[in-house]
Amino acid sequence: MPQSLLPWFLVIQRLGIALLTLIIVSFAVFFATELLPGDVAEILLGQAATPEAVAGLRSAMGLDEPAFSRFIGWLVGLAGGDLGTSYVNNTEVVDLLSGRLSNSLRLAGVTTLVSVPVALSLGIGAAMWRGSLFDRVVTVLTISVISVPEFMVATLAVLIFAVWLDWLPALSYGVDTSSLGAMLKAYAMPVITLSFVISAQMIRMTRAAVIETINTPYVEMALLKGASRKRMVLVHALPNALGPIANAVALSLSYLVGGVIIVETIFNYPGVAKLMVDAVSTRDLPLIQSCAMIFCVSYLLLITLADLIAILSNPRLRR
Amino acid sequence: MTKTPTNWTGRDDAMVEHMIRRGASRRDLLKMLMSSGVAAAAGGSLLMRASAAVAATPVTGGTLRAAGWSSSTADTLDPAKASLSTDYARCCAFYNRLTFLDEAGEVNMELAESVSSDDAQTWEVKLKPGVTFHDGKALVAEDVIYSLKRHLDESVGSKVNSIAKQMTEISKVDDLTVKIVLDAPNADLPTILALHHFMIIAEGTTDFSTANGTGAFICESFEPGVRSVGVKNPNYFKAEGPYLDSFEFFAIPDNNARINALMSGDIQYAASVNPRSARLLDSNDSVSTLVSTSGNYTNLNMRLDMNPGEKAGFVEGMKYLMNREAIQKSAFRGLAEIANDQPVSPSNRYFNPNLPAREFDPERAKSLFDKAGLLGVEIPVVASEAATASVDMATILQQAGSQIGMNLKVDRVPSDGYWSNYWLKAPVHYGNINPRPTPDILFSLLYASDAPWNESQYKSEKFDSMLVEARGALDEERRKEIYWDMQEMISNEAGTGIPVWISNMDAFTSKLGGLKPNPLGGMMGYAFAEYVWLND
Amino acid sequence: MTDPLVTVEKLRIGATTDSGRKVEIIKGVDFEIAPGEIVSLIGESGSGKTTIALSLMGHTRPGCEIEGGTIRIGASEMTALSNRGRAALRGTEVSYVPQSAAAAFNPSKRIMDQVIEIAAIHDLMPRAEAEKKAVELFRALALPEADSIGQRYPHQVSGGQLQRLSAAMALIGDPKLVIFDEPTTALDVTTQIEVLRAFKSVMRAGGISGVYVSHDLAVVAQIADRIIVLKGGEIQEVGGAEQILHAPRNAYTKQLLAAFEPVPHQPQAQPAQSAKPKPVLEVFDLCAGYGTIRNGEPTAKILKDVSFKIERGRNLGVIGESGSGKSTLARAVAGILPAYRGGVMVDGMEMKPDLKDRSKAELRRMQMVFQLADTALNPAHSIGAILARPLTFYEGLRGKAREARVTELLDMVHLPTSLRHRLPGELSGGQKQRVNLARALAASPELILCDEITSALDTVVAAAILELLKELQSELGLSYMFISHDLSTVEAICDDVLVMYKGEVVEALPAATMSSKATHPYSRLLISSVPQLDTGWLAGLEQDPELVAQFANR
Amino acid sequence: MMAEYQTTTTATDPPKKKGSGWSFNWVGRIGLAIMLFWGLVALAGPWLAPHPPGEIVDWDYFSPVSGEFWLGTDYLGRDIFSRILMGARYTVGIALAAVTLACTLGVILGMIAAVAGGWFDMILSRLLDAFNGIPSLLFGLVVVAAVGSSIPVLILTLTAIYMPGSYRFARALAVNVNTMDFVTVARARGESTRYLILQEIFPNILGPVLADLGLRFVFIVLVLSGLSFLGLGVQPPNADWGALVRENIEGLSLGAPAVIFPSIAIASLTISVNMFIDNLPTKIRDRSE
Repeated sequence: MPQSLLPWFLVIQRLGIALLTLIIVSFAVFFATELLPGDVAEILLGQAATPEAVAGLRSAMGLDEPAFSRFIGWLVGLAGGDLGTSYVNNTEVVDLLSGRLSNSLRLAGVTTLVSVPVALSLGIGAAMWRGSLFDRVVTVLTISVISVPEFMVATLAVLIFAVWLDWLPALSYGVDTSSLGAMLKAYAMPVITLSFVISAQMIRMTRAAVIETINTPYVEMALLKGASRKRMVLVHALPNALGPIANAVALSLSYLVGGVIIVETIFNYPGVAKLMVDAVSTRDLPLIQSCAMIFCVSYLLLITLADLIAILSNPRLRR
Repeated sequence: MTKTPTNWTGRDDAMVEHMIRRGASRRDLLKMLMSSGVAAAAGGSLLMRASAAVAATPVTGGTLRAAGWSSSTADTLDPAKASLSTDYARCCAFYNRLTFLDEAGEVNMELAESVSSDDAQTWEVKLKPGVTFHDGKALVAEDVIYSLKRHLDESVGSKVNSIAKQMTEISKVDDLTVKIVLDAPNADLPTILALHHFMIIAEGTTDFSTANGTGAFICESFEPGVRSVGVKNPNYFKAEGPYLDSFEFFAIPDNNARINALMSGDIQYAASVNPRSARLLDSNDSVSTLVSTSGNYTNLNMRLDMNPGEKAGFVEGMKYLMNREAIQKSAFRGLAEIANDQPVSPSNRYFNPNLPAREFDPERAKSLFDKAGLLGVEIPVVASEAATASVDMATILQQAGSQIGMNLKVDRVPSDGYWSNYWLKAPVHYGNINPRPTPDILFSLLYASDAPWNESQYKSEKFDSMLVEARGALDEERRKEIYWDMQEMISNEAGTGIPVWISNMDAFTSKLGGLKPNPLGGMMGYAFAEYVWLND
Repeated sequence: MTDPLVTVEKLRIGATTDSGRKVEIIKGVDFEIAPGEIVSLIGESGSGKTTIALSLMGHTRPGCEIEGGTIRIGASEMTALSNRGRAALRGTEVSYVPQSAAAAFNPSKRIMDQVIEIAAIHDLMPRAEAEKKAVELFRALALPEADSIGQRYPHQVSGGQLQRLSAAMALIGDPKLVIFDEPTTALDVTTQIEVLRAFKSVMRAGGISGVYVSHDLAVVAQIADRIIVLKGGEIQEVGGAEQILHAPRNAYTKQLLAAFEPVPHQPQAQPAQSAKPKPVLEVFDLCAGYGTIRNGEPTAKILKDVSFKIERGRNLGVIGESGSGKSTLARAVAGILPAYRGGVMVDGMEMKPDLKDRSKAELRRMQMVFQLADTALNPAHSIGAILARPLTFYEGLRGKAREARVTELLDMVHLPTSLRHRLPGELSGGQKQRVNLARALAASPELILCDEITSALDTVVAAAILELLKELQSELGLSYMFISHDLSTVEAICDDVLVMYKGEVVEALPAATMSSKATHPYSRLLISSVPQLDTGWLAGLEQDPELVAQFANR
Repeated sequence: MMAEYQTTTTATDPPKKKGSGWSFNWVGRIGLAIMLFWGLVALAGPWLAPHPPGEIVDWDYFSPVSGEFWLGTDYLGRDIFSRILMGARYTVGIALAAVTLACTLGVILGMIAAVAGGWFDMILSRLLDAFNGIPSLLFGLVVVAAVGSSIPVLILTLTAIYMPGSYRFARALAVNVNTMDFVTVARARGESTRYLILQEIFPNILGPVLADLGLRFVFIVLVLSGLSFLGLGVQPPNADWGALVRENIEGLSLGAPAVIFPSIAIASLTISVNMFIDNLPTKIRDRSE
């Protein structure tokens, strides 16, 4: 194969694997949903689900077709960029999803902007002064922070900052976000809570990755050139630890799209995680599938991005 | 899964319809409806701490943000499909009914000027003139006809389809007069028209992404599962109200978060809060609460056709093993009233006061279980968050059982799919029944041999015949007597243990004025938005 | 006499072991270095030579600490300075050329940035000026494409060039003293010459003092004015290069020199059997390579049609420089890297290319010993367990019998039985390599493939291992296929030699006459590049530049 | 360069005393002590608890610390001290079992994938990636619906949720070790994949795997309570610690000990496990460093 085509081949291979993963996930989600008791009509009717009522609602919703063929139809539609129509409220899934997704992404974005720099600097700092008091404190703190259940952190944050101190709003959605200050206020608490949750892993992995590179001869060489500790770590160790750090960051961030259900519930923030929960509880297959696809795509995207960063940070792989 | 809290869904609509056909009086029906909610005069079942609620001068202006407890992508602006509290609250803000029930349970006219009939079969609805929809269109007979006829169309998926079916003819007399012909005389049509599902929409409306109603608020935005925002309708046809400039409604499912949002001032109204939070709310001067007890209950169902329910003594033993006081005081923190294992609540006129609640008597239970040979046998008790407080009730029961060597095993299952998977099916499980207006509906729905929701598979020919007799009995005293006997039969024979009636508590800012209780449920029968105001 | 540039007095350096015990690794060392003088520290591993060299920069490896004595460089006393003060001297007063430039260059930064980093750290000169100076140094160090080489990344230049670049890196700050830490050990011999020459000329031109750390007396002889012989953290002997080489006074120095004298190999007496025995190993037309296989051929073809024979009891040496394919040959023969064409016959029996398809009995006959004793022994297993495994695996030995055989094996390689319970990490390099050998012997093989097994060892230790190999051969009738880049090692043990270049055998000839009879130009270049124990060797060496250009990996 | 240094120290060392590498520092010892303490509580909980976990001992709720109720009472008026003692059994037991299973399975599969490579590696990696794509809520619900709920099912569910991560981690480590010469030696000897994995690779990835296990343990302790609210696992009247925090969260506003002490219990367990693992004897930890 000509050298110049190799990167493209790799990209296509990547995409192919991603597509395959998506299809597997889609089928897995479909069968999992089928395993759950009840369908949309039964669930919507709840206690009132008599056979006649269910049959009536089913035909009204157009669910007479077998589930599998509906699913295949949805897949075919997806190939054409159509996410389908929600069974429950007969709205285009795209319309339901777009607002929620942008909410989720905004929250994820702000959280990323806050937590990644903090986590990386703590991790790097701990590695730089390995064994020092700072290192020990950071290590114990990271474990303590993830030991506290997320809902407790969130509730405590609301209690302190919203109820007692009255500094921040208890809810994050629908409050005034016109100015930058107001927006920071609105997002402060969910962002703090989420940062607590995702930072620990990033801090630990960053610390380990940097320590590993600090032990390399080229970092010792920098020391022997008279470089300061800071320079050794930031200029020499860090660029070479970027790959594993990016990987850890990607894994942590992938949580921000689909895993934030508790934060969405407590701060009443309409994101995709809550949408997914709604969809599962109403057995709204097109919506479940679409959400699952979004989680999966974002996961794959982040992982790929991490790979890309690893490749870009390493000239040997960059060619 | 949140079950539909409406009182008027599915099968029992058919019961109401049935009863109406038999010609129950308008007054009877009203009583039935009232019994499901809060009767202002019903002794002791209503607590009101809203200081500003009575005799205050309304203040205009301000925005009310209110939070319910559940919402999902299934949220709708189509009144025919409304099923969650959130839907009712929203629809009440944007639409109007022909009639409505006030706090005393009396039928008042809303969009209708009058609803009248000579024979209770052919009705004439006269509409108020000068009422306009939000888009400026005037309200005319066609709109009412369209709104009512929708319920007959099965593809709409109306929740009151079976009730609406009795309307055999809905026709225009003139621009402001509609003729409704029933298949049989029914004096209660005005009360039926007060149901939330019979909101009036503009003729030809098929798109419910926004609301075009006559209501006090104009729909500014609606996102299913997120929120709805309404702004004051300047052309509202009522002389009074709305007082608020705008009204925003959404759900905060987490109880703690709901209360915190209220206390931090982010919302002004938190519906249906946990009794456990009462202590916290009491200590806060800026917050008030409204407590009401209705016919809602969570009950232990022991199927009489399955082991162990089929063994003599088990059901009775379990009823003695239920520590009602502990359930009332611990699980509900006092916001409940002790019940006596039958479904007719004390606020109902047919309630049998001579039937005492069973005392907690573990020794008696023990001897009954011993006789049934069930001591030490592991018996799973299925509970779920889906049935309010059932897990706590099961735990209390399990604990009492362990004291007497009864091996009850609590089996907590997911809320998701509970009603289709476990309810009515497991040998011993919990259910939750929403208030129904009459004993007839309750009995037909839950205890007749052919009842669709015969939770314990109670079969008694005597009971069935009494049910038929009571339905036909015109003599009120005779009817009461029969219902009293039937309550006693259920209490003693059926496999349903009903320990307490559950109260509802709403919390709101003390600045809120104009709030009154309503028989149709919390939040003033969901219609509070147009009546309340915010004091400075 | 001028004042010395460097004065080291009573230097003591201690180390803390993993278990928390303190040991002294440098036990009171005194020496001086005059301006412009190059002093060599020589000794085997563990002698403390690198530790002393690093201490001159005020640096000790983690766990080590300067405990006493003084180090004075020019006007400053290193031992009395703060960390910041030491850092200020590094690169400007004293600088460092590491053993492996490949590892000491940051892989993610351009070479130029790293070379002029000292100027940036100490704010010596503007960037443009520093780059200009670097290019001048590149020229002085005879680097090709001096103007553009700085723009490349470390992986884009060869090892020899990197080593010279690291010298440029050390010299950019005009230091008074440069420390060379085994700078040519990792290089091929043909490359080494060029690098040594470059170092020498730059140092002489700048009148810079140097400390040259090495274990190789022949290399040191070419560059050092004075030699300090170290052992166990103590100075054994100090003297001029000529004196140390030709009139050593210390017993240890003599031992070191003796290890350099090649002991000529005595071929095994051929058993006088009537029927000529089949060769123990016969390889014909062997082709092997890496990468995805298309049309039966891998994308990267390494070995090209290699054929040879090893008669029973005889040893074959395979020499060649890095990239010649000699290690690949061993792997292909062992079946670790299945050959895609050609064949391997052991004792006349054809072997399957992939070792997965070979039977236990076939595998047993041929064992392989790897270059790096450290990575070839599982750090988690005790020596006893490592040796016992092949016994159980091939012969099903258990319990007492196995135990006895393990003891026997340890004895064979002259290791104490008590070592059985140790972990590999607790052994010295030579001991590990002996364990490695013993493990191969445990299979009772007929042929052992030795892949550079002495390259990572000190001269004295390596010589002992070679002795051991010979001894085992005469006891057990083994044959060796001996892969090495070191000609003297091959001469010491082999009967025949294959010279490999770029995956092909360029010449096959008897080891004894290798130096005199080699005809292929590459063989001649290789042979002439081996340093001699003669201070004038490098200066007097004349190589055909065309030949060098054609074959050397510079 | 590093190699030379290492031999420098080892060669001059007199032979170390046997077992000296097994000692570990005081931080690790404290961690171990706390772990052992909770382990004992888990075993002896039923005998130590002054009240049955489901007994309502007080009509009041969220009551403060008192002589009668050492750690106060919960939202139903049950004794928190007893509930924590009883909960130890579930939290410690289930989390340990699940984390052990998840890591064992993940590590074994990861090592097999690393050694076998090729299509096996590719397919397994893709499948587990895809499995990661299924939201755990959906998965949990499906499990309850399909096989019902019991402690073993709960453990297996947690295992399934946490196994892919462990697999990914172990595979990356094993790929590195797999290229080491000693593995090649064993392979050249003709050893089976099983031997390669268990004897050659596993001991050398044990250190990082244990560190990973510590973090995973924390997550499992927390997720446990979430699953039990799905109806999966610990059944009332018992509750794991996470569930204790969750069901009493309303007491947070009142500063109720019912929510604070279970949190402390969780933190002490998870921190001690990590303290122990981070300070394991160097012999185990350094093998792979």
